[in-house]
Amino acid sequence: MLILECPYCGVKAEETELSPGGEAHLKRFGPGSSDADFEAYMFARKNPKGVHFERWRHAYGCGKWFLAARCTATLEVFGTYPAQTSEPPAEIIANIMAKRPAWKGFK
Amino acid sequence: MSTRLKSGGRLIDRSASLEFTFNGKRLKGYAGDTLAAALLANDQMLVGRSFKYHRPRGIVASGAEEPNALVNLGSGARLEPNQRATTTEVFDGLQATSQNHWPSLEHDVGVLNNYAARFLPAGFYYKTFIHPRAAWKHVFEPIIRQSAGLGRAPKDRDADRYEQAYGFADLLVAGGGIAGLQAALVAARAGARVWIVEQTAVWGGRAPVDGDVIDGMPAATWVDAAVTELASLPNVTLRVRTMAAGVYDHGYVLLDEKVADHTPGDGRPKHRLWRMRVGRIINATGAIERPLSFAGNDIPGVMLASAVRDYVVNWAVSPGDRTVVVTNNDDGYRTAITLKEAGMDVPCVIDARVRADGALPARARGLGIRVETGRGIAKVKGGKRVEGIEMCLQAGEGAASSFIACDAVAMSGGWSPVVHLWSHCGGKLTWDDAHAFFRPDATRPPITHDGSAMVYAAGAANGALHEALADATHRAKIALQSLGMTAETATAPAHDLPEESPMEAVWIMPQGAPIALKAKMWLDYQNDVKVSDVQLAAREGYESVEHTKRYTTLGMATDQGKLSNINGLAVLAGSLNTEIPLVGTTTFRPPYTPVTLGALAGEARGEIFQPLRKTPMHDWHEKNGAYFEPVGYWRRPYCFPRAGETHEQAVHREVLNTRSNVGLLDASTLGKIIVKGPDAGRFLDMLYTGVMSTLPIGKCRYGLMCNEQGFLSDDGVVARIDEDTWLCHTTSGGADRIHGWMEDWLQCEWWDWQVFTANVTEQYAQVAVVGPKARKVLEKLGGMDVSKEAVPFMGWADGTLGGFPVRVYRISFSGELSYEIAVPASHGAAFWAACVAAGAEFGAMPYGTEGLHVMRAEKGFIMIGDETDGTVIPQDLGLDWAISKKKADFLGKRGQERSFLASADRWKLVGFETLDGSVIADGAYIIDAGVNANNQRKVQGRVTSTYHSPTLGRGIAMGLLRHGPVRMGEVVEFTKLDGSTVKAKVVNAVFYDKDGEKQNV
Amino acid sequence: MKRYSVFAIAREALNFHQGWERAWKSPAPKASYDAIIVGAGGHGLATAHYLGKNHGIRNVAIIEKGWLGGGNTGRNTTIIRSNYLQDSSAAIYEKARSLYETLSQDLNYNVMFSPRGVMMLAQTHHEVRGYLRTAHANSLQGVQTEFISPQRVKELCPIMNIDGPRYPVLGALWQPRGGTGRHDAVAWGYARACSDMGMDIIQQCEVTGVRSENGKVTGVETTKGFIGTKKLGIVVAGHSGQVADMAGFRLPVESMALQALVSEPIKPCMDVVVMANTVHGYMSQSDKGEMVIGGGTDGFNNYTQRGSFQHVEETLRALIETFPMLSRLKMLRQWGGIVDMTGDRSPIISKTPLGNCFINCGWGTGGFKAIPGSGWAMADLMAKGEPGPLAAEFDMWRFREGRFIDESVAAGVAH
Amino acid sequence: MSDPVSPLSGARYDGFATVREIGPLGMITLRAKTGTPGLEASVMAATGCEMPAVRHVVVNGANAAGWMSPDETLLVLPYADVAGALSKIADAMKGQHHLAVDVSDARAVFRVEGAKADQVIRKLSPVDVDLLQPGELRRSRAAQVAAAFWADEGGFTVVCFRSVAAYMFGLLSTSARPGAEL
Ligand SMILES: Cc1cc2nc3c(=O)[nH]c(=O)nc-3n(C[C@H](O)[C@H](O)[C@H](O)COP(=O)(O)OP(=O)(O)OC[C@H]3O[C@@H](n4cnc5c(N)ncnc54)[C@H](O)[C@@H]3O)c2cc1C
Ligand SMILES: NC(=O)c1ccc[n+]([C@@H]2O[C@H](COP(=O)([O-])OP(=O)(O)OC[C@H]3O[C@@H](n4cnc5c(N)ncnc54)[C@H](O)[C@@H]3O)[C@@H](O)[C@H]2O)c1
Ligand SMILES: Cc1cc2nc3c(=O)[nH]c(=O)nc-3n(C[C@H](O)[C@H](O)[C@H](O)COP(=O)(O)O)c2cc1C
Ligand SMILES: [Zn+2]
Repeated sequence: MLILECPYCGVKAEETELSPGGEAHLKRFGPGSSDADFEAYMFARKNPKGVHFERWRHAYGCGKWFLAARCTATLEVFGTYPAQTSEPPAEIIANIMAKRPAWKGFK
Repeated sequence: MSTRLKSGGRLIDRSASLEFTFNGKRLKGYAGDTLAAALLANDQMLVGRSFKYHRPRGIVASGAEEPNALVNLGSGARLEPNQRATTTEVFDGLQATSQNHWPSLEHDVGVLNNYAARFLPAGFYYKTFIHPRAAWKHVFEPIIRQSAGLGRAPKDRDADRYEQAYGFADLLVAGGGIAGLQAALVAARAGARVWIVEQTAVWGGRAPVDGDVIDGMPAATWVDAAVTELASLPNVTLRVRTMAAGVYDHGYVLLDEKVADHTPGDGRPKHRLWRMRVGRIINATGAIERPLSFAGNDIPGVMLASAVRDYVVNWAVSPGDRTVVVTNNDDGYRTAITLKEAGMDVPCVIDARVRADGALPARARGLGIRVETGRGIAKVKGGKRVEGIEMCLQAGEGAASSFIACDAVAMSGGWSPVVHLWSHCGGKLTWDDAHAFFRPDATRPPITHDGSAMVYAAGAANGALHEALADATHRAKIALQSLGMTAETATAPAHDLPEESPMEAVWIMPQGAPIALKAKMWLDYQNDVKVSDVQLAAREGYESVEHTKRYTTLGMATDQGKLSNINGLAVLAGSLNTEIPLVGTTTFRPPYTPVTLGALAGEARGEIFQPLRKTPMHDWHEKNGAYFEPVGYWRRPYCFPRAGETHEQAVHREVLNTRSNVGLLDASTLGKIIVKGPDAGRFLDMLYTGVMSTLPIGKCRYGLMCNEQGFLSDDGVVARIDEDTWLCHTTSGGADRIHGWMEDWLQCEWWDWQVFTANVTEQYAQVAVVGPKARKVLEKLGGMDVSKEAVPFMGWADGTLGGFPVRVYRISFSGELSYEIAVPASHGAAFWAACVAAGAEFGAMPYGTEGLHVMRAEKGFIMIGDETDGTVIPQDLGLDWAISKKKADFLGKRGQERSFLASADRWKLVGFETLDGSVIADGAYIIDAGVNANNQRKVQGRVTSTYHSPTLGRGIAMGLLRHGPVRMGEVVEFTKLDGSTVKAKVVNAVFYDKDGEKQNV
Repeated sequence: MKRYSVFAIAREALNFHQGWERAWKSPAPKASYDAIIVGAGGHGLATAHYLGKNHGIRNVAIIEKGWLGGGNTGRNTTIIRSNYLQDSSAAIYEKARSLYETLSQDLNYNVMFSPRGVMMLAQTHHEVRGYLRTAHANSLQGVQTEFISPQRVKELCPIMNIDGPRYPVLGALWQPRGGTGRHDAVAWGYARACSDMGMDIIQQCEVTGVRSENGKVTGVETTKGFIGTKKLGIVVAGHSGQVADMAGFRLPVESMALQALVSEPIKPCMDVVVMANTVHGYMSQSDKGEMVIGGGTDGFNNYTQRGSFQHVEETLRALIETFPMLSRLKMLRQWGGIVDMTGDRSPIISKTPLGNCFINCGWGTGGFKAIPGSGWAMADLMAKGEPGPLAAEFDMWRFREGRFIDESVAAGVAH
Repeated sequence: MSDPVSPLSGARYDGFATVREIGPLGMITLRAKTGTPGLEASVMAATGCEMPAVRHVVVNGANAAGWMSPDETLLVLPYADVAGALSKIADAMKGQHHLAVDVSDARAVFRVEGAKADQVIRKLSPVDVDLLQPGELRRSRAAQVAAAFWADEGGFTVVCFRSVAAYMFGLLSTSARPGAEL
């Protein structure tokens, strides 16, 4: 039963107040993109056992989507941040690096 | 014979005597008794039958670890099977019956299994009943099933209620023994918000029973003082009868509070499930004594030594007149001493160790108790109760050296810390050789959301059997520190305990017992798993502890192996010639002890089982006999049957009346989403397959939405309200989903676009006034011009009708002249009533969703969920006209370009008319010639909507057919469930008013 | 191999069962094999079994990081049915179901296949139409199903409250030859048969890397060293993403927790398997007497084999509404498994970008029932290098083409 | 025209706490990014309240302004005043990207009152009521539906969607049943 802090309203929201939305920082491929790119965008999800960036919506709260960095093997949360960004913020990357030295980084 | 002692009993109130029944027999107990104590006080030694062999079973333990004493508690709507007698408080009128026997507890035919036990070793069924094939289902399985199971299956609806509540704390202390109390004191004094919970009705745990002295006072006095202090602090919550059931991730803990188990029917909730969210958990759940494995250790009268002590001290019940104590440690002597001091006979303490020279053995000897060291029990004599034991050399093979008559055996095989809560979220254990137990490994705790330790074990649960208070103090301090609080000055009270010399692990008694004896040594009493079974599993290659568990069912009974697991592991390790820590434990899973399912579901039953969404007109529908259907959480009238009408007849009447007069539909559930902003038009052009940005103000346009894969996901009419505002109608089921979908794109993809949305679905009640006389009804209501000119087809206008502020949309889902009228929901019921009244003279009748479906099918309109199923694209439905060819992009466009979606061979929408006029069956497929590679009949299409059209007086249908539209006039065959087929002609899907004249008048 | 039978038991009983031999051997790995299967779950073991039995390939190792059968095969609610909607699904699940009918005899190990019947409740009109559609499809697919009335539902399952009030039962899709099986025994029976064919089951051995040259796998790195192979089959369910990553390709799979629970055992009261999708819960009573209960998946990636409590709560709410008698039973144990969910919730049995490497995954919440059929099809694919008809549609490129095999369309879920 | 009716016409339950449906109340959803010119003036003009801080509600007699999200404010005012307020907002925010809509009829509002009113909330919402600050507006769920609430003298004001009013009333009154005090 996760708790994630909503970066908009500061509530330490519990899982039942949130709805999960899958992998974060997906790049949308629309008309004109290659079959492979479109397939990757739609289906080939990162599914790491370890650090993962994902989308959550504070559905029963402020209704906003935010992003979280979380370890899928321990459920440790490294941080949350607003959805309006295409890359994880530097301080979250640094936090992860400190806690998971073997982590290969966000790519 | 087990009896109530004349005096003593710290937990019972002799002035409050209670009556209860066991198997119909009326028995007496005292307030404060557990059912087990009261049964023993009445010499009810035999309490049940084991699972597999139906062996006689007596009470072994005094708490949650009890494997045997399970009863059917109560009856009828209050029947509770498998209720543990050791944790059930006796109340006046309690009814209990024993389980798993026929015809009676004393005489059970199932005991035949016992005589055949040799033929029923672990896993026997995997090896048998293989032939003949049909016999398994028809003969063997029914027999196995019939003899399986324990308690009676309840039949009635539960008479009790349950509830849940949320709790929050910095620190939750699970376990109200001295360790838990001390930890709570340390934390509470430091100002932390503390919860402490105890599963039993009393604080203090073992210490008051064992005569510990704390700070110079009897433990019970210290406990009282601690509880008084805690209760006085505003930052502390204390709860008894509250079990910490499970620890889940991120500090989520379930507590099961037994509010009214002991006062059934008093109107309070039976249980309350607390859902705690806490910073840290102190696992102060104590330790559980282990049985010893000797032949006949399951005969009623063989009990845990600590339990015997509990019964004497707490409830003044002596399980036997002559009790032999058998032990591998000093603690067991406490029982001998307690019994002796209570005036009972202890013929002998049998100590497996070669030497017993600690303080406790000395005291026992001083009381004149005979102590035999280096000895063990070869076997227990007796059937339904103990008659005596045969003592032998522990180091030998069990050649009996002497017989000792007794009626009870108290066994102590050492202790196992209760590490469940530590382990639920992955806390690791370490093997402690000195005490021969697993204890929490503080270096590998379960972690919480920020990666820090979530659980701290304290006291006996942490393996600190002798320095529980010091350990608890220490653990509480570091737990507080990790929360950023401090309790540096806290010190542990002085805790005086007699010195104890080391225990010696004894896993089998005697050490060299031959197989015949091992086959009588029980590990898991309830599931009938014996030492020989574990050894068999090992021999057959089920070497992993998890395999052994599953092959033998060791530890899978209702006690989850609280007594048996460690002994089983040790036996397995022995069989594999390896070390216990290398064998490891099985996984600890919630709940700690079983939790009533009703409590887990909480208050959600009956009326509030789920939210039921109601439109403002819901009550009117109910009063007017609506037959409802669920649409999401909404309930919508399916039809309004009149007396004597079937649902089908009602639907037909409603359709005909709407087509010839006027019908009223409650359309309030339709989703309504306002989209506004400078970029709103551009946004809607991305969302819909068509173009919405060009929609003129005052007009409506039908639109389709696809998901990114290209599949059709929702449809509805969009109205342009003003320069930068649109109102999007969605399907009833789609409102929240589509609103979420819009926000998703706005927040996560196009966050620089200036668009705001608002879901105003519930702001408006919406009434569809439909049929050739619809305009007359509105004119009757009066207040605005509803002429063709003022409100043309696919237009909308604001105004008033009958004095209500309304917005009127000229849209039609039936093909008739139709107005959908939105009014503020607070006026919805009144407006509906006004429509009904105004419509009366024009023959207005309400119609339901089924009539709506029939009419739209007559018109060939698609319905999301009927024509679509998540695999259908708009092009399949001939809706190409609603897809913009010009737009560079919209959600779903790229997906639709994929080869399978763009294929020319897709099934496409057409209409069907059976040659015989009958209605094609719901779900029917259109067969094709031949079979496929998997020998399945080939198909070329299927029906999507099929109805009897009351308007046309025949069956009509829509469906998908390969290359459909170019096959007009062809005859195809639809399946029927009786195996035959029905022929139908491919026709245009619009069956009624093909030119759309009626709606546009 | 010593055959199992009543007579063998009787013989052994006289000797206190001292004479039984190991069900499977625990050998050290050889330097290389003709084929390696990663993952000794039901699917991996069945693949190995049919490689040997149907294709004569016996120099095979099955490599398992934990204990065989300890993945989802050892933690599922054991529902077996084949009343699927789409042709390709119905074909493989029905193949599996029919193999289950004789599996005990084929393996000489009683897997306790219990065709007691599975009913999927229709509690909305929409569900009625969905299940009728499935019934029509099944009639053409050779799958024996029937749409039954509420009264018949009640007869088959008297403890059910068919009258609602919230979701009255409107009918059910009934598969009389669906049922349950003893999950562990399926893994154990296959393992014993594989071992008997001379295959090596190597437990406590984790694959940590896949070595390849020129687009072909040469072997796997493991915690017990490098092991060479001519062919590789990856059959690791929840860990498919992991192992595919080692092999250098990405799968359309996400790993999530699915939970189940059992009640305390009670006397038999329910002889069928019931699935209720509107309220999302399913239940059967095991031969030991526990009610075996499952519900929905968590919505986020998770490898912990633990789930979130809310799903247990939701499932129980729903089931108590349908089976009021459950209210006074107790939850004995709850657990989770890591299921591999694909984009269309249907499995993948496929070639991969590496010529001699094959993948079998994506069974998600419903692959126990498929074990024999999946192993059969996967063995076919591995032996021949090309899929047979059972696997043909389940390739991993279908997502690129949009060629979904979507079962959710008939109001169904995939358990 | 008839008078507006609240979904439960003022239903009431007296348990260990009192549960009352109130309303109809006027409510406006005002969406605009923080800092949008005219936003604070709009809120003031419509309700006489200051702009609420993050996760707070400013109460001014029968009026209130609540922070709902970074770009959404809930305005509470008498039902009859909504139209007027909307035009004031339109004036104050002219030329600014915003959305103001009447949602008065889309909501149900309850009062839970009495010394133990908090216990009713504690049973239904995963919210640490002890840590609720004065004037804090909490959006969360109550059992299975969305809800927002804040504490003020003598109890809590609970807001939910209109269609689930009966469910919410059922939840609140079941939770307030005598004998079920926490
Ligand atoms: C709670 C629950 C309920 C379910 N209910 C049903 C049901 O009722 N009916 C039904 O049909 N299905 C059900 N399922 C689904 C079913 O259990 C699975 O689809 C099926 O068991 C998958 O089998 P498998 O052999 O593919 O995977 P598994 O049994 O998981 O086997 C995969 C094996 O691979 C091993 N492995 C992983 N990584 C490595 C590595 N790197 N090296 C070596 N070995 C590795 C794992 O340890 C594991 O043993 C349920 C699943 C769950 C979790
Ligand atoms: N000398 C020995 O060999 C020996 C062995 C064992 C225990 N002890 C004695 O045991 C005492 C240890 O104190 P302690 O406090 O650590 O243990 P304890 O056993 O006295 O107390 C633990 C308490 O936790 C409760 N509990 C267990 N699981 C629970 C759950 N899930 N939820 C709620 N409550 C739960 C139990 O009912 C019990 O009251 C000392 O008095 C020590 O001397 C001695
Ligand atoms: C069909 C089925 C029935 C089960 N019955 C029981 C049972 O009677 N008692 C029990 O303790 N566990 C039972 N379990 C649960 C297992 O003990 C175990 O939790 C599960 O296999 C997952 O493994 P894990 O908990 O070790 O991770 C059952 C599991 C399944 C799949
Ligand atoms: Zn938020």
